[in-house]
Amino acid sequence: GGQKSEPNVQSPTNPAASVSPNSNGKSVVFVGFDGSPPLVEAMRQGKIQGLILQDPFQMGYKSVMAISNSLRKKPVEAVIGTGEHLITPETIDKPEMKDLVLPPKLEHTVDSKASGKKEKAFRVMVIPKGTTHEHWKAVHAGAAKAAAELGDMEIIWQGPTKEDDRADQIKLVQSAIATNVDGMILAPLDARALVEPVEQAIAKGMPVIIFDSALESKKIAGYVATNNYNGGVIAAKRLGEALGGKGRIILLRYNVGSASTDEREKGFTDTIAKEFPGISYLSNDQYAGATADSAQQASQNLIARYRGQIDGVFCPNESSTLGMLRVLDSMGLTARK
Amino acid sequence: MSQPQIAFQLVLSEISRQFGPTLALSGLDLEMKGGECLAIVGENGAGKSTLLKIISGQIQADSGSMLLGGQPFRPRNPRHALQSGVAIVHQELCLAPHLSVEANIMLGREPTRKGWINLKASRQRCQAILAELDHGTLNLNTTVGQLTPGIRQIVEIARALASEARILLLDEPTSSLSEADTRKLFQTIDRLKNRGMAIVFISHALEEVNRVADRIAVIRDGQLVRVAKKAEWNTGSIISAMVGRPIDDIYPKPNETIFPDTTFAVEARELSGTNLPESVSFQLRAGEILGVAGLIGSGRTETARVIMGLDRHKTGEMKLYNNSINNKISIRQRLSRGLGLLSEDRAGEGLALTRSIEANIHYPVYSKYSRLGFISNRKTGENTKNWIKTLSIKCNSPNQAVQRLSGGNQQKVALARLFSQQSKILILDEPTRGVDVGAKVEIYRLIRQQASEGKAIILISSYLPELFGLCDRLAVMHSGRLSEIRPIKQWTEESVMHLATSGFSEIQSHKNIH
Amino acid sequence: MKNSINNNPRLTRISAILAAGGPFAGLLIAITLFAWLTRNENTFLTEFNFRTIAVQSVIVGLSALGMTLVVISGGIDLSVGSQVALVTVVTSLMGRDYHWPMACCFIVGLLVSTSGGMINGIAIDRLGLLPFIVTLGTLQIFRGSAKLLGKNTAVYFPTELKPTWLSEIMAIETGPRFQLFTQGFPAPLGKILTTVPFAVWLLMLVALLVWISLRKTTWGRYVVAIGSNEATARLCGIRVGMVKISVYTICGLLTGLAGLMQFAEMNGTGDPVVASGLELEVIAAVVIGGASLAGGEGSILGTLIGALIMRVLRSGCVHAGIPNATQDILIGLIIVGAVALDQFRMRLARRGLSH
Amino acid sequence: MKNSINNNPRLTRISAILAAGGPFAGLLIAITLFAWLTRNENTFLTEFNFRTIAVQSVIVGLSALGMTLVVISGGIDLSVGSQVALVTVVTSLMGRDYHWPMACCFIVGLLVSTSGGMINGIAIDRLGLLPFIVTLGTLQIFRGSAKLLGKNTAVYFPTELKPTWLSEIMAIETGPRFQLFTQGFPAPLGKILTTVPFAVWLLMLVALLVWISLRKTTWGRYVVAIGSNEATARLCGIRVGMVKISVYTICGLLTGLAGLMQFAEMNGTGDPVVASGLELEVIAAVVIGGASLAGGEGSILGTLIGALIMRVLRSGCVHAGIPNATQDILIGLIIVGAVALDQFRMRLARRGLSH
Ligand SMILES: Nc1ncnc2c1ncn2[C@@H]1O[C@H](COP(=O)(O)OP(=O)(O)OP(=O)(O)O)[C@@H](O)[C@H]1O
Ligand SMILES: Nc1ncnc2c1ncn2[C@@H]1O[C@H](COP(=O)(O)OP(=O)(O)OP(=O)(O)O)[C@@H](O)[C@H]1O
Ligand SMILES: [Mg+2]
Ligand SMILES: [Mg+2]
Repeated sequence: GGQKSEPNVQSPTNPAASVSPNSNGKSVVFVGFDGSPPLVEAMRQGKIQGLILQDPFQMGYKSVMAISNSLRKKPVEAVIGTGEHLITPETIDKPEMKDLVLPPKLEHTVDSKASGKKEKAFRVMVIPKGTTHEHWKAVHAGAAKAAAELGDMEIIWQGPTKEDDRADQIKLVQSAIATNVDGMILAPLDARALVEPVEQAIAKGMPVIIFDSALESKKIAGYVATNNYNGGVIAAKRLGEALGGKGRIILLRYNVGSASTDEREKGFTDTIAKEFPGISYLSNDQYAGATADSAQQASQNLIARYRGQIDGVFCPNESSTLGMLRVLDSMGLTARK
Repeated sequence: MSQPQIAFQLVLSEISRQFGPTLALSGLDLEMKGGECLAIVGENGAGKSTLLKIISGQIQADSGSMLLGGQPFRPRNPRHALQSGVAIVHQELCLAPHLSVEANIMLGREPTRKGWINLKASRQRCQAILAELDHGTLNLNTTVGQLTPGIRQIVEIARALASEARILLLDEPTSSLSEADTRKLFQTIDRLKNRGMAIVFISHALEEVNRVADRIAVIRDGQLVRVAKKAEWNTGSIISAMVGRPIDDIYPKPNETIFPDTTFAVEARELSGTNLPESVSFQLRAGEILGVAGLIGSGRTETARVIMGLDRHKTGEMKLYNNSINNKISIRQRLSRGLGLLSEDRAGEGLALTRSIEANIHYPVYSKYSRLGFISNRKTGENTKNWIKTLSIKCNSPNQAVQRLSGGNQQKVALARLFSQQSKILILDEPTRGVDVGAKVEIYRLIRQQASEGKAIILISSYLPELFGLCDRLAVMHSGRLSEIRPIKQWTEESVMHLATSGFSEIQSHKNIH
Repeated sequence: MKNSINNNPRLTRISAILAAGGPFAGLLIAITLFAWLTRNENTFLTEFNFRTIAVQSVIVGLSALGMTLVVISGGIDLSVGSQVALVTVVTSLMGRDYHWPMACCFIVGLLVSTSGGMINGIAIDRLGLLPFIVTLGTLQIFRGSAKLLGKNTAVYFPTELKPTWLSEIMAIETGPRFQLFTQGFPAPLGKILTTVPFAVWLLMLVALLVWISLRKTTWGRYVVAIGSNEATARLCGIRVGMVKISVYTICGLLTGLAGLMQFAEMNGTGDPVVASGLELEVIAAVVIGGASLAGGEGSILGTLIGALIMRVLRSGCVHAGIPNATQDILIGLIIVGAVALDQFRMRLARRGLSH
Repeated sequence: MKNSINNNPRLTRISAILAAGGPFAGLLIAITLFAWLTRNENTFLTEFNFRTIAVQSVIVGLSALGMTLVVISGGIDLSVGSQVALVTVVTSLMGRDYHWPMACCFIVGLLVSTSGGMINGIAIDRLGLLPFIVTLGTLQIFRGSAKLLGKNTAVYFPTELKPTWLSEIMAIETGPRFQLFTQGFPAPLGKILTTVPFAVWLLMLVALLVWISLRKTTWGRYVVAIGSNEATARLCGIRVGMVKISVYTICGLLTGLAGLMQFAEMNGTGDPVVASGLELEVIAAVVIGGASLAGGEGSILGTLIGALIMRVLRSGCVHAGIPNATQDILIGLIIVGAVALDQFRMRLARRGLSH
């Protein structure tokens, strides 16, 4: 059990389970992706059987280190992995997982102003895919830590105004080029759509480090990321083993056209198909949408539809996992210790 | 008069049209020919506008047929009718407020050169038409939204003339025109007649009908009562054909009761608006009807709006029963101090057209028919029924939307609201515009009754006979200035017109007071 | 002169039935369609599923009630989605940063959205701007404020401060608290009270209040009058500015309630990006329900049905296994179809009454 | 009788200056503000940055030109964002699945959006529905179709089929192809031609065409007349239905062009979720530019400036390091502020001229 964070008080006594005529008391094996405080807490209570954690802090840290090397004309590895880790209710409180489970976060949206006088040797702009997911806050913290260690580097943190909008991110990169920073660290929303502005930046002499998901360009200085496909594979293995190799499951996809989660979903479905022939899908074509709220609505409909038949659920990112968790929880379908 | 070539005829037979339960037209037969002006008269709701709408393709008849120049004629839409040579001046103003005068007049028939608008030709054409209506100086680039109803009416007539139709339908074109403009319009009608055009003219002013028509058709309840040459009618016979009974006294007797003139109901001293009026002063006692004559654009409506608080006043002083009124006093407060206005712009301002008769009558007085904000439907229903009866409003039910009433009946609803407000001071801006003779008599009676109950009334009208028939005192407005107020007996129609057009009193030069 | 009042009773009766039945017909068609599509599974036509659908329409429904008033008054409010987000964030913040009890946080949340609505109203009235533009601006402003306050991320209400009733507010199955209350009633009534989720009762209660104030009070008449012809309303001494401000304020209040429901649904999370695009869904509900964006017309019952129809569609599509893309297309078709049907019905009902 | 309109020449002149200068003033204020905020670095007031901003406003600008026509005609088109997405997907699909050359794919893309616009127009005209509702429906329908066609994911145009000019379309620095063309002109003209990016030239050309058809042809007058008073237009024999359909069709065509620009900007990617919410940005540009959503009023130049203002803000915020949340708030304030300023100016200009 969790030692310092109080378990969610109302849940163990959640009346829904006892009142509901429909629920057959069978709880659902739930595997999700990413960690945010509510997810971690839910896992401590045993409501989630597996979470695949990335290491966003490392991602930020290594990206800044990579661009620093690149700016100093030092060699940079082409692909820098940051690892993907499975945590389960059993392993969650192991000390080696502590930094993964609750990575340090930075809440400021902007570190230094492009308008201010440049005081350090290098100024670098970091452009995430969005600004509201917890994931990016940890990336930010990692990047800030690296910058502090380097001493001669300042970072500007600037996310697109619309979550998950390729066109908006392209415009942002273009504006970044116009601000004449020394380098750029980018989590591209699309592997191809962003090639053009990135190569334009490189042509203007700004090295670019790509992180989080890939960009199809040979000119970039380096790529720092989780192996998303492998993340899906790990999730599938965890779910398959927890179900004992058979059962009916739901895959709630994230959002239309998102490359990193597509990879995770693919890793997941490939592994299920190859290694767990006894597992079949109740649904694998519904999308959660960009926010936890839309995920919640989608989950509600799915659960209402397949109530009583569901053995397992997988969600490929933070917001979809959170939305699904809320629904499973409110319907008394989560396992608990 | 040179004999025009009567090349065609429009023959209507057995035309019927129903609106829900209302039979607006039932089996109407009528014919009109080139070179002739046919006047159609009838009570409000008799079906006159409906008839013109059918001919101009805005609505379709339920049954019956039309022959145009011998060919069957069934216009599907206004475009079709226009192409067949039928143009109409609508009863309610119908212009595009964002377009210029020129664009409005030529709308739908712009002269073009290879797809481009030929602005020069277009302007010349407008100029010519407006000159014919004696408004050649009107700025063609002004957007129509800035014009007053009177000028808009001119623009609308000009538009109908520009279409060079064979049949021109005029639905109460004179209701917002000044005397002078009306005269000009009649001269134009005569000219067009001589060119072989067929003209249909609707008006509730029988003198106008007498002046301009060759034949007069009277319709009642959607049926033709009688159509005959002008010579075969006289005013009495027209009225009794319209109303179904003879009417003797159009105007009620003046007040017997004399109210003590200790305080003035309204007192204005050198009142000026942002543009019009300019330095208007007058005093009005309870129980008195003050008439205001003037040409369009003379600022009568502006004066009324300033008093009501719809427009701001710039300088001058105003008092209602010795309480002075300034711009800070809202319309609502003015209403509660006993002021009430009947707007001249019925559709734009006077009525909430999509709402019921009941709602329109009660908007200012709902608080009187409610407890703790909750409305008593029983009381408002009764009150509505009373007003429908008193003013003979022709309708299906008190809940009928006002937009489904005929023009004159809409006016009666607006009046009903004003009367039910029980204001002490009534400003009536063109109260009988579009109202039939029978109803006019009723309205005159009501106005006079209000006066004898001690109300002070300002009556703005462009129809001189009613000013002379109803008012105790009269003033004339010219270019935003109000002339001296004199008892009605000291005015003649000529002296009023002279003052209205020139701004100088005839009396000063000729000294021939009656 | 004959005052031929309703001399054709049959036509009137048909029109009345049609008028009431319009949006209902759409709802029934949708339900029948999906019941047929899911005839092999019996998960769609279940009490539980209907409770789910009903609870899901509460957020849109509450905000749509406010929007109905706004639309009847001839306006529009595009800022409701942002207001919902702002309310969730503020409510959550009060708990996280100031440790206020939840009930107080709720009040603060409501105050924020009510003032937001009032700001809309005042800007529209004082600046004399079109509601579309003012609320397009405040849409951005409220959203930005939510992001600013939430520092761009979700704000979690502290678990230790969460009362037990929080999860009962949007629960699909009635919670013990509300059962305690409903047990007080005699058997059949108590049973009904228990079957229908709390949030749905709340929605119905609010709808009733809005209906009464719209149809039975002078204020309601004024709202309709302003939507029908503002100049007339002014001439009749109606305080147009005040009434308008009150309408937008009430819309803010009801949207604030929707925001609290959203907060409860998210189990006490303040999310600055939640409910983006909600405004279009809300307007769609109002319009499907028979309101005219030109003002002067609208129906409370219709709006509720409009909100339901859209949730039935979404839920039905999932039950019938229809993918998201097709869902979007279906929703679009239904919006146009429902309003076209309504138009057609009205035309039929008043055939010959207009030109 | 004196026709005393505009009898004060000074007032008229002031009003004319203000009318032209209205949105311009807003633009200048925005530029000055950010120039001041970024005074320490000289990256904002650079030719390169202005080129960037100009290119970035092309997509919104093109669509906003179409929207201006729609708004002048008294309508609204909420489906433009979805249309842009649909165009990018269809264009990309034709290359990926049928290996068509890009120029042909472009034509198919334009055809799709043009028909989309036409469908809007026909539905509005034939069904007699409010544009808001019809396009709210097609917003969903087009978006759903884009997702369906793109199978819920991005569609990439095959690299081997990509012509070199694709990347030049939205390039901020003039590409060699366009330079080849501009070199043909004498020095000063050729220099200007080269400095201004291709996409911006395209936008200006389209704007000129739209302006001419709006102000110099009968069709343009009919569009204004319909927006000003539809009943009048009908009465004057204008084929209201045809004109409306043509307006929405043209809006579709121009939005299709915007879609192609979007496709080029994304380097040949068809994205079914791109440009969501674009409609509100486009409407904001039109309205900031001085159009009235009540119809009858609108300005082509104003719309272009409106589109620019919003990009200047976004870009300026990046340069000044202003966080997203504050950006949103600023944009909201600007929308309301610009329109309020315009209103105030108009009131000043026509002071005393009307009641
Ligand atoms: N659109 C409509 N819907 C319902 N009833 C209508 C409609 N238009 C007219 N009517 C009814 O048809 C009858 C005839 O109306 P019409 O407008 O033709 O009268 P009119 O003779 O022109 O009267 P007025 O002198 O007042 O203009 C009236 O009773 C009116 O209420
Ligand atoms: N020919 C014209 N062109 C444009 N505006 C005019 C013209 N004549 C007058 N006006 C404007 O009309 C306004 C005065 O009209 P107003 O409606 O007050 O006159 P009125 O005496 O009430 O006339 P009506 O008989 O129409 O009621 C003034 O603002 C004046 O500038
Ligand atoms: Mg009439
Ligand atoms: Mg007047």
